[in-house]
Amino acid sequence: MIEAPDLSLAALAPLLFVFGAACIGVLVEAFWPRESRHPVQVTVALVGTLGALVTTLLLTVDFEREITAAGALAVDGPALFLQATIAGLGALSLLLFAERALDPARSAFVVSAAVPAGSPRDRELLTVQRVQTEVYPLATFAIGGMMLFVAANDLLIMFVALEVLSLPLYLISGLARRRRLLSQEAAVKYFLLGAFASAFFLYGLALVYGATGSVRLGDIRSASLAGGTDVLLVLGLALLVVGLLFKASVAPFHTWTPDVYQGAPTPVTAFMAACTKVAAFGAILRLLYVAFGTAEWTWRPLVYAVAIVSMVVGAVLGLTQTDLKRMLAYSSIAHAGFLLTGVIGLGAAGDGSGLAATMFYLLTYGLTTLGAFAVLTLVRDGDGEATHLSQWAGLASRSPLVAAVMTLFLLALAGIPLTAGFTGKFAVFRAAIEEGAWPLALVALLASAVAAFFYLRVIVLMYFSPPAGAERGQGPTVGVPGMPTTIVLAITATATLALGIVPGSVLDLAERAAIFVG
Amino acid sequence: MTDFPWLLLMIAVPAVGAAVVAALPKGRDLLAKQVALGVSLVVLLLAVLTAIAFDTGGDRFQLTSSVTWIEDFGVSFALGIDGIALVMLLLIGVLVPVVIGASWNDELPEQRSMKAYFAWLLLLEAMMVGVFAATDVFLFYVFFEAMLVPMYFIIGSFGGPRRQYAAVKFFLYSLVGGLIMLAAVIGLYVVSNSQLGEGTFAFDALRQLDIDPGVQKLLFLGFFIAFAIKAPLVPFHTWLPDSGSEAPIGGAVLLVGVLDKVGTFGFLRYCLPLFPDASRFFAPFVLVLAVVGILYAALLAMGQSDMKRLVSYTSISHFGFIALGIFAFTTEAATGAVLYMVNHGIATGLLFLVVGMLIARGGSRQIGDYGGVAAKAPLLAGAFLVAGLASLALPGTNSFVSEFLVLIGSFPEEPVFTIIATVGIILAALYILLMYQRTMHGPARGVLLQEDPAEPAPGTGGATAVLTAPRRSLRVLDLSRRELAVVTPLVALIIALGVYPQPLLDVIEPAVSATMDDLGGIDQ
Amino acid sequence: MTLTYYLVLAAILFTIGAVGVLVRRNAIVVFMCVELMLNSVNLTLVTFARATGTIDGQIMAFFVMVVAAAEVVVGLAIIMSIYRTRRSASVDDANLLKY
Amino acid sequence: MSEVLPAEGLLGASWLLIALPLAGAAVLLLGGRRTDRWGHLLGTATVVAAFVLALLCTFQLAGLEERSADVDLFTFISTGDLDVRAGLLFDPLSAIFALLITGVGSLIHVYSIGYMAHDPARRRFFAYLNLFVAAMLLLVLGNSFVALYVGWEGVGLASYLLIAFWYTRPAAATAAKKAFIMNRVGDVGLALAIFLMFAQLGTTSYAGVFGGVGTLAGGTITAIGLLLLLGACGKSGQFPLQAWLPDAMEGPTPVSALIHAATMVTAGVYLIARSAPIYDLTETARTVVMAIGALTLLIGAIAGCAYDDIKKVLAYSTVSQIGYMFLAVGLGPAGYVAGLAHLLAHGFFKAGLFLGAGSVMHAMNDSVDMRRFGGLWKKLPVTFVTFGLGYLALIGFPFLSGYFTKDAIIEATFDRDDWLGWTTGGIAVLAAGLTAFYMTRLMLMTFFGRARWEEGVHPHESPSVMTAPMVVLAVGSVFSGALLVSIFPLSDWLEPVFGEPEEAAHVIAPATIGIALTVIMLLGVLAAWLFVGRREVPVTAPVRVSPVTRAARNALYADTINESLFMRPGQWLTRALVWVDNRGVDGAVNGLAATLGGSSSRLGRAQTGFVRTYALGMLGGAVLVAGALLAVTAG
Repeated sequence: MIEAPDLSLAALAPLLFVFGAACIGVLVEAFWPRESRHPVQVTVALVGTLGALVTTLLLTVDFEREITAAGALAVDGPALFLQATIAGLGALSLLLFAERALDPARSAFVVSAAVPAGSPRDRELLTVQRVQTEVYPLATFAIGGMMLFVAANDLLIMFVALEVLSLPLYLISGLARRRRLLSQEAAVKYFLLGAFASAFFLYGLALVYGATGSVRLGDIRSASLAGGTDVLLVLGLALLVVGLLFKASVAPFHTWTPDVYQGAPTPVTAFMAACTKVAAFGAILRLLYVAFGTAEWTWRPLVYAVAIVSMVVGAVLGLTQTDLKRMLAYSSIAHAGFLLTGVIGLGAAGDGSGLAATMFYLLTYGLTTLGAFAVLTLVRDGDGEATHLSQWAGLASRSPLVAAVMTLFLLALAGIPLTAGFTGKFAVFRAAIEEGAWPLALVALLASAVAAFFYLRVIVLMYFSPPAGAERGQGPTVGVPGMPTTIVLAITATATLALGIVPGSVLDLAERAAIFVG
Repeated sequence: MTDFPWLLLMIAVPAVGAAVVAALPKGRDLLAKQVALGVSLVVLLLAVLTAIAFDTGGDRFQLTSSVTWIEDFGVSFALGIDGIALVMLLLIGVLVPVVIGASWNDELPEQRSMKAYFAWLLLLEAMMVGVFAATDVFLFYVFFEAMLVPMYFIIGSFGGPRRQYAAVKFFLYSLVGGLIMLAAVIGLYVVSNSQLGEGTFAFDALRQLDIDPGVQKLLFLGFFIAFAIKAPLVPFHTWLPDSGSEAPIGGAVLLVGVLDKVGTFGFLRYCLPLFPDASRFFAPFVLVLAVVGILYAALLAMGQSDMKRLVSYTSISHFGFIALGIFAFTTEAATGAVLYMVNHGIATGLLFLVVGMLIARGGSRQIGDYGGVAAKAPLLAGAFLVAGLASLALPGTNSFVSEFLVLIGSFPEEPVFTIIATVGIILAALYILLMYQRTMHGPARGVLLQEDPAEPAPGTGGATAVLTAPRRSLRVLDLSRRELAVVTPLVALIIALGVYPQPLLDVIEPAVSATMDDLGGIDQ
Repeated sequence: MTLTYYLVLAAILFTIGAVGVLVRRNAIVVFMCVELMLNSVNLTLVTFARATGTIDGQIMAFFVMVVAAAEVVVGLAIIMSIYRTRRSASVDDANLLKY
Repeated sequence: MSEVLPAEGLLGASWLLIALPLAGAAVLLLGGRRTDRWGHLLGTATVVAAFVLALLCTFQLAGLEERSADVDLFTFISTGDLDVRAGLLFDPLSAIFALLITGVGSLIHVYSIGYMAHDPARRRFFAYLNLFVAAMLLLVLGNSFVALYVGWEGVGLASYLLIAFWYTRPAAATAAKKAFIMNRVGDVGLALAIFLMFAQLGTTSYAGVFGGVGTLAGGTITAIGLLLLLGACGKSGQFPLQAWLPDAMEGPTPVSALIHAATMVTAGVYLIARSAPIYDLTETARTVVMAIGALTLLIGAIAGCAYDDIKKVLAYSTVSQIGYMFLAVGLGPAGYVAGLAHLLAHGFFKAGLFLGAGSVMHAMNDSVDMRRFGGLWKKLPVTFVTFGLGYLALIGFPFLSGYFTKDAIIEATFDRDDWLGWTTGGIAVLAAGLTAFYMTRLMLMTFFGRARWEEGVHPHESPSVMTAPMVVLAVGSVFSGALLVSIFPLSDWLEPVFGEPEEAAHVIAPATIGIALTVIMLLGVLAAWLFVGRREVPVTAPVRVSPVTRAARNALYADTINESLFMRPGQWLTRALVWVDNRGVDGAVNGLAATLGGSSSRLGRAQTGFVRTYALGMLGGAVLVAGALLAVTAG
């Protein structure tokens, strides 16, 4: 005799919104006439994500932490904060998806993925005005998965969420309209490696289950408290962490990142860089703090190490990149390292400013990197975006505004004061140093100095170099963005500045939200 | 008068001015120049009024104002000045209009707009004021780093042939220093958090902490390295010759005249009072760096063939003197060091300007491309000579007073270092007079004077390489009215402060002796 | 305790799967290896379920199967599309993106 | 050091002494071409006015029973324990210097009106002259070592400007730079002495220092004395810093007169005399002073014998004469007055000689080669007479000024009656003979013998504006000696400064010395006549000469030594350091950058693009992670 699990619909509202929108999107895909499908899909997706955003924000007013859905979901400060972040960034990414003014073919996505790349049919499809709209429900599902991921209070749910967020990503990263070979290759790589990684996660899950007899984070915690730590548990932890670090693209599990970021359609890359990072770290935080918060002495050195590796690899490898998307990929690896510096900042007693700092950093990084990729979509040449560094030379003289905005984002990524990036860095490094991890902070600071070099190089190119291809009269053009991209740029740029100059309120929010349940 | 937000205004006015200039429509360069000059003059006026409002006998920090900025970090937007900061503000107020006047007709690299240049200059001025006026360490750090951006663009967009390299080098050097300092800043915050219950960045609060010596050493190093790179002390100096020589003259003047002073200012304002024990512990090492720097940089200056590089190296040598004065831990020496910061700004500023005017005429930075200019351009030569004499600290010029104070003040505490440093004044005479003789004296020759390129003057080898400005005809060789107007105030200041420096000393001394008290009364 | 054998077997299967991913070229086979890993996990889960005397493990195994199925759909789709373009399912052929 | 009183009356305005010429310089420099027409007159007027003022002040000073006046002006530098006030001290010592400087200075100004009449830059020249006088007056009138130091370096600057007056000549520019640098070397000594005083006594004013010097340890006093001496050597062109003085001849001749007779080189003597209270307490330092004096006067005399450049000869004679003065002041109380007397007398005749030489050059189209002179006495009668008187005074012809003063010095030296006294005294006597030799040689080659002029040279007497000062100076050089030694004894006048002159027990009767000197002098003259007078002077210097002559011609290789000891190694060091800085220090930084870049591309190779490699990496990572965790748990 099984009694129905308790469900607090209020707490689930955000998730219901997104998944609802996703399902509706599927139906629309099936039944709505193709001609007018695109606006509808966009609307549905936006309504879903924005609705989710609104509801999470509503939940934050006088909310009490609770574990619902038979203990499967934790609706607490971090969950809500991160869900809001994901929903918001997700909405912005969807706007990038919906941009139709830039590409002469009205969309960044292939019309029909089934047509072999380079085939005659493909070539004629390249120019037709038709756009395909499956990406919207797919992306919406991914967003839902991510929001579920950060709220999962149960390893199994976490696994399911992981798959729900990954599978659509695998697909849409293969849907680029131009340079399809690269896009497909990215998809394959991402898929195979992703599946590989989730297998690790799953095995870890199984071992933990074996060790503690449960997959509830709370139970694991108490079990690890009671039974100490046996080999199974530790192995389980290790494999779980591997699975998550992969998603967070932390070295040495980063190898897929540059290839996929470069190959995937730029809006999708932006989406992955911003939202996946948030989701993955949300899960990492929850797993480490809630389930293994008492066993921190086991994982702290590990995180310490991978943080350093990740920062160094990201910063150093970024130096010699010539493709902007790839460069930003390495920068995202480095930033994963900085984020882990914040994770270290978890106090021994679960207090400490690490949690808040990391969440704030996730928000600022998401916004900034999203904006940066959005700018990338503007600079184009004959076949799509002009992402090679040399093509950006002298951009400032051609269109000062775009150059200025890009400069803002780059300075933020470099962590120059009065930008969001600096506030975030300051927060996480403070958290780390408070926990006495000042050597780590020092390494992080030096790494960011190294990383600053390749951000600077872009600025140097844009401002101090003669325009590319000026003598041949060709070279990349800077497209006039349509409404969606304009909105994205406006929001991200404003936020990047605002969070740099007056971060107070958002910091409070993160601070107050920074308590886990269970 | 004292509760009026002078400092805030001094930051806001140039910042707004920068925005206005930048917003001007394309092609309105003249208007841009006029606006920029106007704004900078307003700032100068504000600086003077601030000086009037400042009560020499009064509290250590005056005209203070504080607004909470980032609550979670305990950061507040706190401004306030002591005597040291005041004189630096005055220096900024004087130099910026001069620089703008000097850059009036600069030839900029391909398709660079004048108005962008002036906008950056004004923004830089705002940042510099902020750095000296901040009494909150976090705020100081923010200005300290943000200051890099305008300078980076000034060098990178408007500089010489190797400007990209120079700009990036400048930025990275400073950034590395700044980030190391950031760690120390946070560390300081954490200490305050543990000692005062809640973390703060307020300078006055931090001064009260008593920090465990071990931690002090670490934090001191964090701050020190940043400042030593800024100042710059040997061996952290190699960025300065590149930046100094590649930057446009205006930028170079502000870079060496004011920006680098942030380093020495930082020693005095932050390193000594916050970490007295560590300061005492590291003093010998710093003194070694300082003294080595004095001689090393002076010898290098003699070896330069590029005038701007030469001047940059002389500055490094001078910064050695300043550091010596600060870390000798006596009121006289430290007062001299602060005065040195001001005087060096004026003297080397003038030197850079004059060299710049020469380069603008000849189009070459190589000493070898000039000769006998004095015969053709007596005014230019005269200004050059005054600047040079000030830079070799001849009595009667302002620099003498400060150098004399530094040396005589350091001697009782650090005789050996002082004696070695004193040898530096011979080298100073050498590098200045060598440059002066080669460019101004001797028979007229060089790029300025070859009428027909058929028979090139001796030593113009490098000229063609670094030719950036069109060669002028001999008629306009001497200083124009505008240039005269730019040079005169500085010359006047050099003489005036050389004869009657006491007013400045009266302003500086209280702040310095207060610092010495923080240090724990080393100075009896 | 006999259950250990099941665990060991599962571990062996997992390893075989992992190694397979590394050594096989054909995308399909690589993918099958991943599936093998998943199923080894299922075995583990069931074993633990038996050991702890709870049914959670068995239920989880069902979850895993479902997820695996979904994965197969997506995976095969992707591999299919690239196969049709390149006329080869070898994962080594797809390396335009590197360094 | 006698008690000083606040000055009132005219003395209170003695700062005008400095202000007047300074104002003149300022007007001439800032006024620009507008002042070209009357600039030289203004310049001269200011100095003459200063001279008058100096006279009046001196008379008032003579009137005071406490012959010393302190003029406090304003606070110069006051911070911490350091309190430097700008103020003047007008006492007998500074008075005689003020008179010498302004007096001889005015004459030289007047002379220059004629001498520089045709130089387009005459205005600038007078501006610099005024500056020079002002600086020198500050040097002697200042009431603290800092004030002295300011004047000290001011003189250095003025000399730099004047020596480089014809800066289009590389030689002039180089000579000026050399002068400034060598002076700077001396200045370091002076500066360090001041630092030491402040460190030990907390003050730099004469009153304070001389008041407290007694309390110091002997070593410290000696150190101060030696450091001051270094400064003095720099300014006065004494060994080892004498090399710049002859080169200074590159400046216009009046400048040489000013530098050598009235200002600059006398500063060193002034410094030591002024610091008498310090030197009185340190035998060692005094001995060194004497030694250096003796050495230098010998070097100067020897070098003087070899040159054919009339100005160079006079220059080396200055070096040697200043040597006499150093020797004298080195003696301490016994010698101060003698030294100063010789300084004043020298001021007259050396100025006269230089102006005469200038007049000769004026006549010979600015040639300085004596081998191209000869037989000028009937062409330039005035010049010849005045020059001749100066010459007699210099070689110590009986009852001319040089005779008395030099005689007094040598007496005092022997009166020491110890090895030092005898050696230095002996050297002094020997040098007196050499002086007679080279000066006679100069006379003979210039004014007597056959005319060896280059064609196109038509010697003519200089205008009266030039000859008049020469006459005045000639008169001075004739009588000043007798005046200063016997008629109006300098010793009484300086008594407030150096105290009661004690009657030393003479080792050798003054008469004996007098006669001996005269004999030696005559020998020198005779020798000169034998070598130069009786046979033809070749128009080009003989090449095959004895090593002694060669050494003398090279001024005993002073420059060679300086170059090989300091200049070349310095240049090598500089070059080496430039290399180190670029390759080493900066290289390290760029190297680091390069290393990062290199490792970046090397690590980048790991990103092969093969899925299976990536998977392997992940697996490896997973194993590592698991291993690490297990290790942590185990250990």
